Amino acid sequence: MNSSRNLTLSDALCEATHQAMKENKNVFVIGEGVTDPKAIFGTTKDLVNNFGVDRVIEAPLAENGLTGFCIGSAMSGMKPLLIHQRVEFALLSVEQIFNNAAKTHYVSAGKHSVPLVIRMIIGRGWGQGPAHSQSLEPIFSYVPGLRVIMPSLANDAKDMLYSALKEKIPTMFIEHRWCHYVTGDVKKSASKINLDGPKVIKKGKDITVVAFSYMIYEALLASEILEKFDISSEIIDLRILKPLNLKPILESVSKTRTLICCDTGFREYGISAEISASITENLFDSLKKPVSRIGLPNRPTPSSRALAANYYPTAENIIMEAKKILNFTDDILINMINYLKEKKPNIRADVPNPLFKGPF
Amino acid sequence: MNSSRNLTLSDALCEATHQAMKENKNVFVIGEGVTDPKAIFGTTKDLVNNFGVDRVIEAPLAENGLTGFCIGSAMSGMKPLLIHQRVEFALLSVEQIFNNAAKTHYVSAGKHSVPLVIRMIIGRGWGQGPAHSQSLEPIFSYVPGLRVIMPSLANDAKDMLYSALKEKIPTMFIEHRWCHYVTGDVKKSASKINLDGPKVIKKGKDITVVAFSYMIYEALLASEILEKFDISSEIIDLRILKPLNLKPILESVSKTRTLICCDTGFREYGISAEISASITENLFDSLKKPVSRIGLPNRPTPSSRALAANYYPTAENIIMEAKKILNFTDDILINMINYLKEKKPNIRADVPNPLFKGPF
Amino acid sequence: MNFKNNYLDIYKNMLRIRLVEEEIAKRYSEQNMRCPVHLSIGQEAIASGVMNHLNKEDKIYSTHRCHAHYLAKGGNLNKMISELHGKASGCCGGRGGSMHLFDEEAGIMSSLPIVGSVIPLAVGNALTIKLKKERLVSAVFFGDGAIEEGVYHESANFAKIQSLPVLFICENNLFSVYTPLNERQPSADLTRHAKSHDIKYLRCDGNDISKVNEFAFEAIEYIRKNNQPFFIQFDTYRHREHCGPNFDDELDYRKKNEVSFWFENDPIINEKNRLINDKILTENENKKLIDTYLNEIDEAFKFADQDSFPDPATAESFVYEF
Amino acid sequence: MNFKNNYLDIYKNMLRIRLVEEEIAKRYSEQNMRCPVHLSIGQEAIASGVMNHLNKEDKIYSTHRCHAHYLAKGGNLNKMISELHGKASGCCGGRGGSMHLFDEEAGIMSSLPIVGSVIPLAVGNALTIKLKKERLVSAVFFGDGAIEEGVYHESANFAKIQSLPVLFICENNLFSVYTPLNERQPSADLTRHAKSHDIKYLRCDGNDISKVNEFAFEAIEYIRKNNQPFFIQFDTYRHREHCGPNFDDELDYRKKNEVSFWFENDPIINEKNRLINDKILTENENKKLIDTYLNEIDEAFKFADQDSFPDPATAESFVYEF
Ligand SMILES: Cc1ncc(C[n+]2csc(CCOP(=O)(O)OP(=O)(O)O)c2C)c(N)n1
Ligand SMILES: Cc1ncc(C[n+]2csc(CCOP(=O)(O)OP(=O)(O)O)c2C)c(N)n1
Ligand SMILES: [Mg+2]
Ligand SMILES: [Mg+2]
Repeated sequence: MNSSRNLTLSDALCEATHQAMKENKNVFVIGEGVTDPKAIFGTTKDLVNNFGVDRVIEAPLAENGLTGFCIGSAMSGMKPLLIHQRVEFALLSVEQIFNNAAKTHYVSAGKHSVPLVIRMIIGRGWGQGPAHSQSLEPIFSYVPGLRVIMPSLANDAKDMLYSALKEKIPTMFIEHRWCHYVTGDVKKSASKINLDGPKVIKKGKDITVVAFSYMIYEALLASEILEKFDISSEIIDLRILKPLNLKPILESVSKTRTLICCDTGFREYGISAEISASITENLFDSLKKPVSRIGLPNRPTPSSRALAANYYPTAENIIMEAKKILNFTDDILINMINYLKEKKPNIRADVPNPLFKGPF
Repeated sequence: MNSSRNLTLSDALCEATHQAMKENKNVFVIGEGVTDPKAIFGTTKDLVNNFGVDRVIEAPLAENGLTGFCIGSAMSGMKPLLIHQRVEFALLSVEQIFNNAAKTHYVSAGKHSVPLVIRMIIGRGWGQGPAHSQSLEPIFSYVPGLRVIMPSLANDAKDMLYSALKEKIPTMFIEHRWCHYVTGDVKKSASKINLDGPKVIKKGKDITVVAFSYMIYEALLASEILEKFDISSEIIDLRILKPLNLKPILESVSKTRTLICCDTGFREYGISAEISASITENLFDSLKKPVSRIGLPNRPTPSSRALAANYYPTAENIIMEAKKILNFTDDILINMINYLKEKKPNIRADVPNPLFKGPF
Repeated sequence: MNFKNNYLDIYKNMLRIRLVEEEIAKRYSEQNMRCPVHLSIGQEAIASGVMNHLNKEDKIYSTHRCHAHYLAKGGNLNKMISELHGKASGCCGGRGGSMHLFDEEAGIMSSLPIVGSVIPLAVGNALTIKLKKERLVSAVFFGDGAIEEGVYHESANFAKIQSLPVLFICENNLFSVYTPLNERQPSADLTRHAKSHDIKYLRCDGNDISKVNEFAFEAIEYIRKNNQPFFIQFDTYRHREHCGPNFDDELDYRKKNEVSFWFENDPIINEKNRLINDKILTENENKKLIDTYLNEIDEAFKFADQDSFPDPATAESFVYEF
Repeated sequence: MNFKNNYLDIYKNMLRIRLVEEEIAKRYSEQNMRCPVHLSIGQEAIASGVMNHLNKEDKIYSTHRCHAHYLAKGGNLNKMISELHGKASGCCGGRGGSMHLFDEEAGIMSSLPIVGSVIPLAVGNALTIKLKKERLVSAVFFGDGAIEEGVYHESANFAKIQSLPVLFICENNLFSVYTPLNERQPSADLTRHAKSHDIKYLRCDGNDISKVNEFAFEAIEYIRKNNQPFFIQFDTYRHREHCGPNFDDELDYRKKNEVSFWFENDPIINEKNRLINDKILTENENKKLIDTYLNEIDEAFKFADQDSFPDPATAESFVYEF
């Protein structure tokens, strides 16, 4: 009996947490706002009612300390889930994450574990502005010893959070705020899955698109448009940025001989740089064109929607890159863009695209 | 009258600081140990005697706070030079650096400046171990608004520090401890130079090698060996990792049609990933072989010299990559490695190579 | 400096701030101010009382809840309302939104959304003041939550050992978002974190404008004379939700009697009544004041409406200052 | 628990630590211990006195200056000396070096080189103790410098509001590297940072082993009974350079009379004299003790010498725990 329902990704995360806490009394949740009425965008709803204040700990404002408390408690037998409403707040705790969470298992030659999951949310839209909107995954992905997960699909998000809470690896679980709204078929029970890397979420043969987190939705939209014009794209959800498993990407690119990578963060020194460099090293002779990268331009996020408009890449950018690679005609491009505009009428850059509500 | 002497890079930095402080009374120096007998590996020697405790401020242990004090004081008219003896200590201040140092000029639409220079030292050798040895430049290079400088040559280090102190851009000045020992001809006077990017430091035609900081010395050594076997390499000192200026690299690779990039830090998600991806995007059709990347393997730095031995890439790795690209014979490779071993006899992995004392 | 008991001016200042923020609240649902807003309604006495003793040249630093400080210190109203609208004439040219207000001409240096992050900046400005011998005061406003961040302590210690002219103003509104102070700290007496750093301190009801005015005077006088830091705790209360224009007491996170106690202790209503009682103000004059301010505010909103959006082509400027 | 006045045991413990570290100092120049060492020579009474009241199951956390804590708590000597040599049997298999000592069997959880970084870990362990109802104590040792880091305050506040059984032990040796406390903080009374967090505290001469023993007992008893944090400041002095095997008073960063005051107040010599005076120990027994320990230490160095280096092929293991 594993029926599924249409749920938002945020509800799916909430369910995963309830189930993990029910099954393992060593799991506890801690963070600023975890017990409050807004319950971290609904993702910690009812936890405190079900599990009490000992296991659902409302925290003072002390992100660096909190991270250290969680590491110490993870090393001594608990399984903390620490939550930051914005990834920026975790910037205060980078020393703890880099030195103590990431390295303790290695430095102790395997004698200590740090089974800690840190959920961090990338804010976006509604004028969040420069300090509440950053995609900081490359910072964490640089550090061996950390696992970096960025979910896009609701059921997958549930399984990944649940599985991360079963394992012993210090995990940065980075959620894009706009993915919270997305819905999908979510199984009632939670499954322990292998957190082993990227997944092909849509089969195709002409072009490979690697994306993750929110950019999956832009990629799916682009793919739909391309399909209308007989271009078949294979979409890979990167899911796990560290440790990085290139195998599924290599397989796909071996077939399509083309690749577009999409970042939620900055293009320069971003995640796609590593993927582009690695894939090119391995498949230099098969690649028809250089790998395309899509990401944010080299500047902070402005608050004003007027300035945010051309800031975030969308399906349109993916289509433009596809044109560069596949060399279809300008006419086709224009038709594609027109078709896209029909599907996605004048949407403001600062609110989630209602098209992307799913279910996916 | 601009005579020069043979100085260590650390003495060159010290001179730059004296000169900058003499010329501009708004420059002050702050950090843990800046007035102590060891004087930050000699780089702050005599500053406090010359300029007094008001301008050479011995700091309490409070890296996050210190960074904020410097930002506030930079915004209000001073030019602070903040020094961390290890780059890891700066991890406590990443929130201040990312949000306040990097973004204030942008967010204030140019009304505020943060003319702050932060010197950070990468420890290496003598069992520094996992938390005193990290190359964290990709973390900082990801952030638009920051300038990231990594010097390798003594006179250039002097000019770059001096020039950074003249400009208004928040600058991460990251020094490799082993570069401190290197000597070079250093001009007596300091020059304000353009901090505009990479520099060809050795001309060549068969292969381009991009490196920075300590890896420049491994690259120069490799280049010398290659030269013995009639392979001419062009060496580019990256110098300024952010903002990234690819032009000199593009020019060189257009000519050599080959590229090896060397990181002092991790290979995965490292600086070379961006260079590889960017150069390939631009010169895909000219490249004879995929860009090679050299960097640390995906694991923390162990303390034991037995484990550190195969950890740090050297000239040998550069030569091996050159072979992959240029396809010279196994025999030549063996001769090269033998020649290298002669030049660089059994040196311990945990102390600086005396070969690299210079002058360069 | 002499003590300034210009209570009518202070009252006007408070009243104006209240009216600005009520107007923001009223219009917020029109969705033209597309950024989070943290209103200071209920907490105005602190901003107005402290600024009464700061000169234009003195510097202030603030947080996400910065409207009152900005206005009380003399920040330009049009630039503020434009900024909330993401328009080109906003103080940040639309780049910052409501949590990044500043107006250098008025000595408002910076407001920052990361809790605690602005505190060391104010200390750094005080260091500039010391090094440049400027004889100014650098004042920083922050909440009861911010004092939990380690950086507060690093800032207090440095200010003390370097003898810096910085005023720490902790506005204790008893909450960090929905979480009450007593779940986060062992005591509501936050001056213990001044004492421990050997910093002089005072504490009072932050809704009692005459106390605020007196204590602020004492603190600022002390700083100017001694070039030493000072810490004041003002107890107060916000009327509306943490972030947004509405009341949210239907969520029941604040005790009913606590809410009613503080709402009845409204600094502006109390002061108005006192001024009328003392014949310093008449109801009629008060009405006129309100009209004047509403007019000014209306003009500011019109200004913002008519102001253009920043040209997207300018989005690339000012990443670096070459 | 009853108060343990087993001073001969404590003396032995201190003596052994001293001899281990003197041996390290003696052999350091041979360059086989290729990692930085921060010796505790002069500060041994604190480690020995505190551990006297901690059980094997109780947990401790330490810093870069961790040798004394490790040994006093019962850490394996061979594993420590091997670790300093970067050898395979070292407690970290050679990966950590002298600043990463731990021995889980002896309840030594972690030592960390980043100042202040270990403090919240100990608090986290105390949280585990609370949640698992283990009735243990988590103790953390740190210096007078570490208390300047914001994270100390975040840790103290959380320990208090969560009622956690954690013992904060601040070893004030008056210096952070070469910088004296009075250049870094307004007062040498560091208990002010316990008081401000409403944490019980004591302070005493950390070189007076009977005081240390009594105060540690009182603190640990209190924690076990009340499940509340406790803070002790022990004033002490290191004899040698901050990092390395040598004396460095020729650098003149410490006042001559301060140095001689503290050197004359050597916890081990004082205690030896007292024990001999009180007829609990004879010179002859003391010699025998020294011989026994030197033998053990010599064995440990032999062990480390003969121990193999870790196989470079193993360098890849344990990055992740799949
Ligand atoms: C470092 C950090 N943590 C968390 C937040 C989210 N946050 C924004 S305002 C706020 C409440 C701060 O409370 P307080 O300092 O008392 O100010 P108040 O809102 O009550 O004026 C929180 C937790 C943040 N912005 N920065
Ligand atoms: C965050 C950080 N800043 C600076 C250092 C460099 N450092 C290592 S030990 C030390 C002195 C610490 O002083 P204290 O805490 O009093 O310990 P002590 O060495 O006196 O035992 C410093 C500054 C560090 N390791 N970590
Ligand atoms: Mg508050
Ligand atoms: Mg000390």
